[in-house]
Amino acid sequence: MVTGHVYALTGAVLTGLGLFAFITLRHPLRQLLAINVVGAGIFLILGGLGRGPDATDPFPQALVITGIVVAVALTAFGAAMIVRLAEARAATKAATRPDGGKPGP
Amino acid sequence: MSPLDLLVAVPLGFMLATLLAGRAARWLILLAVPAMAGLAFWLVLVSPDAAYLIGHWDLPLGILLRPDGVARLMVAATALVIGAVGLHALVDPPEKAGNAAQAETFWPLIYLLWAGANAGFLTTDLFNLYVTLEMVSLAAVALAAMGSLEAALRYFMIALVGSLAYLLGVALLVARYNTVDVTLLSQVAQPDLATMLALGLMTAGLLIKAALFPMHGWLPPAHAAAPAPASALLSAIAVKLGFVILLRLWFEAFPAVTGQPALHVLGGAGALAVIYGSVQAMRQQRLKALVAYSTVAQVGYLFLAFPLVAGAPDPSGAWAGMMMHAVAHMLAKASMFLAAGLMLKAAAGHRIGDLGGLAQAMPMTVTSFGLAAVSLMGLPPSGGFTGKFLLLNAAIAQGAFLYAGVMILGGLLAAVYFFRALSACFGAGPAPREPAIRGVCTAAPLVLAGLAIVIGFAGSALDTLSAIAAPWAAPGVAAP
Amino acid sequence: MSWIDLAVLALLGTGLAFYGAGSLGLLRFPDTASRLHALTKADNLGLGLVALAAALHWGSLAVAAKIALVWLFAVIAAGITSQLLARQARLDGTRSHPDGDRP
Amino acid sequence: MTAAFDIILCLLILGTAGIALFVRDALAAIAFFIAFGNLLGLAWLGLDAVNVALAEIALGAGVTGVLLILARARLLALGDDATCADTSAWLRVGALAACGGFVLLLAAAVLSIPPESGLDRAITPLMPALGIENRVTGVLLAFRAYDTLLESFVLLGALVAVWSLAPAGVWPGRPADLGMADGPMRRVAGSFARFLLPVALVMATYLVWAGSDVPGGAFQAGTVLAGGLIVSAIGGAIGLPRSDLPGLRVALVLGPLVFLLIGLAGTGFGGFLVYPEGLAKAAMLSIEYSLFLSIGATLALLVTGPNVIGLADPAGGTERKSDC
Repeated sequence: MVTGHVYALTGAVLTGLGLFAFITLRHPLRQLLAINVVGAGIFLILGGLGRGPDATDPFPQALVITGIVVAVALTAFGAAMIVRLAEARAATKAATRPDGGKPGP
Repeated sequence: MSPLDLLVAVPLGFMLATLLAGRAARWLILLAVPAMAGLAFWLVLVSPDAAYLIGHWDLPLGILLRPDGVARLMVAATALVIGAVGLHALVDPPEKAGNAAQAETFWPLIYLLWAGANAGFLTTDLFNLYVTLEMVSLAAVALAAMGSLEAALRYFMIALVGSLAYLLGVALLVARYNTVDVTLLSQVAQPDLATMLALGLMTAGLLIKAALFPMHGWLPPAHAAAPAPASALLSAIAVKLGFVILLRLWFEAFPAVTGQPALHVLGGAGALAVIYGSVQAMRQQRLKALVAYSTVAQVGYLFLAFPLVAGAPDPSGAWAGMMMHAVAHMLAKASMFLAAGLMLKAAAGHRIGDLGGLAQAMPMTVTSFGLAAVSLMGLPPSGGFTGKFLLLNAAIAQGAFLYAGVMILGGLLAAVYFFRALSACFGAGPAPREPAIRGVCTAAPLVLAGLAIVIGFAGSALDTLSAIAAPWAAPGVAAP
Repeated sequence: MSWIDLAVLALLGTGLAFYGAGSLGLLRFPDTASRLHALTKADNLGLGLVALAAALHWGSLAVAAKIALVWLFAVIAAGITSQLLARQARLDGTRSHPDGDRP
Repeated sequence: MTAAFDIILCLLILGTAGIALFVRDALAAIAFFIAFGNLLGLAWLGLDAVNVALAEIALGAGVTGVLLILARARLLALGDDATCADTSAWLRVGALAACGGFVLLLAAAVLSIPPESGLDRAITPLMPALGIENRVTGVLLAFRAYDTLLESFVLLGALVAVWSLAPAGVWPGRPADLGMADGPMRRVAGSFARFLLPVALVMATYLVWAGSDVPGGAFQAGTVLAGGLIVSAIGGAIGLPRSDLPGLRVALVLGPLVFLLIGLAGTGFGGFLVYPEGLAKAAMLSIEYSLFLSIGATLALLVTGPNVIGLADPAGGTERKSDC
């Protein structure tokens, strides 16, 4: 088997693993992690299949770098939303407490 | 100088300017609207051979920008919608009361959406489309989050999965063909496993973004909860980019790969979406949820048109109908969300039953809602009518009576649910809370709704426009 | 096989042995402090030996200087993080082993 | 020998990914995710794609890892430990069957495509005109500069989107303090940061410069800068700026702005993003240096997250705690 195929197949399995985790995990932070694994798998397919006998195609490499940057940007936004949602829920819960949600001394 | 790059560069420039301008950022829309309107007008009139390679790098490396009929129509409609929504938001701030972060970030986000949508409509490069798709999704989710964080997070997750499915398809195509350009792929595409899987994955991902039944689940909560200007942009524009990329894939890049059965799967899902969305819209108690479910139904027509375009001996009619429907929906739905936002500000509550008395208190806004509804129902004279009429013609000519029946039924159901909302406005009710709303706010939805009606009279002009460099007109790529 | 190759092999082998010892300590030692003790000492030495092997293998002074920099930064980072970890463990007051020092 | 290396590496990647996805404790999951990212970096080295390896380790493992750790810590402070709850067995079986089938289909498709560096042939003859050697940089900043331009706006847009989440009353203040609470720890981290930040700056500058000819580039360098900034913020060596600080806004906007302006200036030489002959390298370096500064600042703030109401004040007070 060619080197490129080894990595591309690893990427394919990673994609499936990540997808399975995305479906079966309930916590959004874990789902975000799963999505990152899927993304890494896709990038590995792209890179593995661009691996020639003596060089790796720079074109898919550049696409992967662009993809990684976009993935990080979206992960940051997703993580911020998850935390903000948890905070908003905690604040609502605190506000509905009998003491009116005043922070303790 | 070319409108093709300026239509992307100018909104990006405005995005940077809003970030530098701080609190004065919102006033920049007064500059952006005429600039973008002028550029969109230029694009509509530009010669078809204005297509060019960015940086003059040849395919398959470079990226081709192309002013075809679809791009012209969608860019122009986008300019109208964002222009109107932007002016509306200038006068009637979109943020939750007192939220300075939302007040300031709304502006860079709509310019990001604007640039991303234009870039997506103009490019023929599938990877470039991935980046634009993410620009639009990012802005759309952030705008949706201004209403409901919960709905936005759900939208975000599902949109990410859609993006990755699309990206995986692009990855397979890069590896298989060493190109991601639609025009090149159309010449080399083979119906083999990798190509079919890639097309399937990309289609599935884009259908999530376009919210076609049964992948629509994220749309109603996100669109119903967002602030009115954000809902208008989401329903009018964010959903359409997925649709346009699907047009590029199914009719341009891979007509040799897609078969009649696959087209009928899309058409069938579209037909189900029309029925399901309409029935759900009828059952909604809250006004914005009704309008959001109407989007689910209206997206259905766009995909119902796929087999009709592919099956027609002369696809120009069905193609024009589909594009007319897309443009009319953009204008009418944006108008309707803006009008609904104004009505809900004045009404006692968010339910349809709370709308009583609004027809007297804010006649212009209720008129806008009514006019938009006329186009969405497909009553003559309106853009919605012309679009549906052309599609209905194509369906009957092909003997596709099932699709024809669904279209007629969808129109009837739309009439039922929109009349329910409108008649509530004419009913008696408690005195509206704040009847005084400033002029621009009333005018924006009225102008959009008026345009949705007026394009019904401009049928032949839009027909010609939609046919420019259309895939079925290209030599050798006739859709049988 | 030249003397240099033999030296590289020997250095690599010793370095990996230290790594193995460090990892074993991480797994088997009872509390944070002793685990850090195993990790920082054994792994830094292991890394140094492996880096030396790599520098010898390339046989270029420029490359050797870069490898030395890598090693230096790794050692500094390891020292800082282990200090932070130890402090945090002390603050948490978690002593999983009765022999560990009392807070 | 190398085939064995590839296969062992791939098995390690799959193993760490499996643990990262399915281990119960969230912190362990993230730790394994970071290990997974570093192994992926090795895989990219195995594929002779050093540029990607740098980006994957810096961004995919480093920044994403820090982001996830911070998010998990903030959730934990709110009483959410982010463990994976059990889902119904039927869902698992169904998902397993679906994903298994999907992997088989995907693997078959992957195997039907012979790995080849097809576009290398098209790229190599174009490189002399650019005056640089690194072909990946050539693709990113010349042939596909338009993608990269839009991508830089995605990154900036993500920060704007994160800002938009700030609750009423705390914006545009300082973002959440990253500094360590404990005094001695803060001092240790702070002294490390004061040593690290200048080193990071030098290294990042070098990475941009080197990126023209050998692996490196603005995104990798920007991440190094962001790393230095984040460590400094954790150690209290630098304070995080208010979101409306004009200087900060300029730093964030600079890279995309210079990129856009050079692109538009290209219309004078024949079209958008056309670099004038002989000045291609200068144009690309100008873009990369300004982009690297903006990426560094943007990533650091992305990791920090939106302005939040201090955790000690969950009911939503107007004044958040100042950072020590």
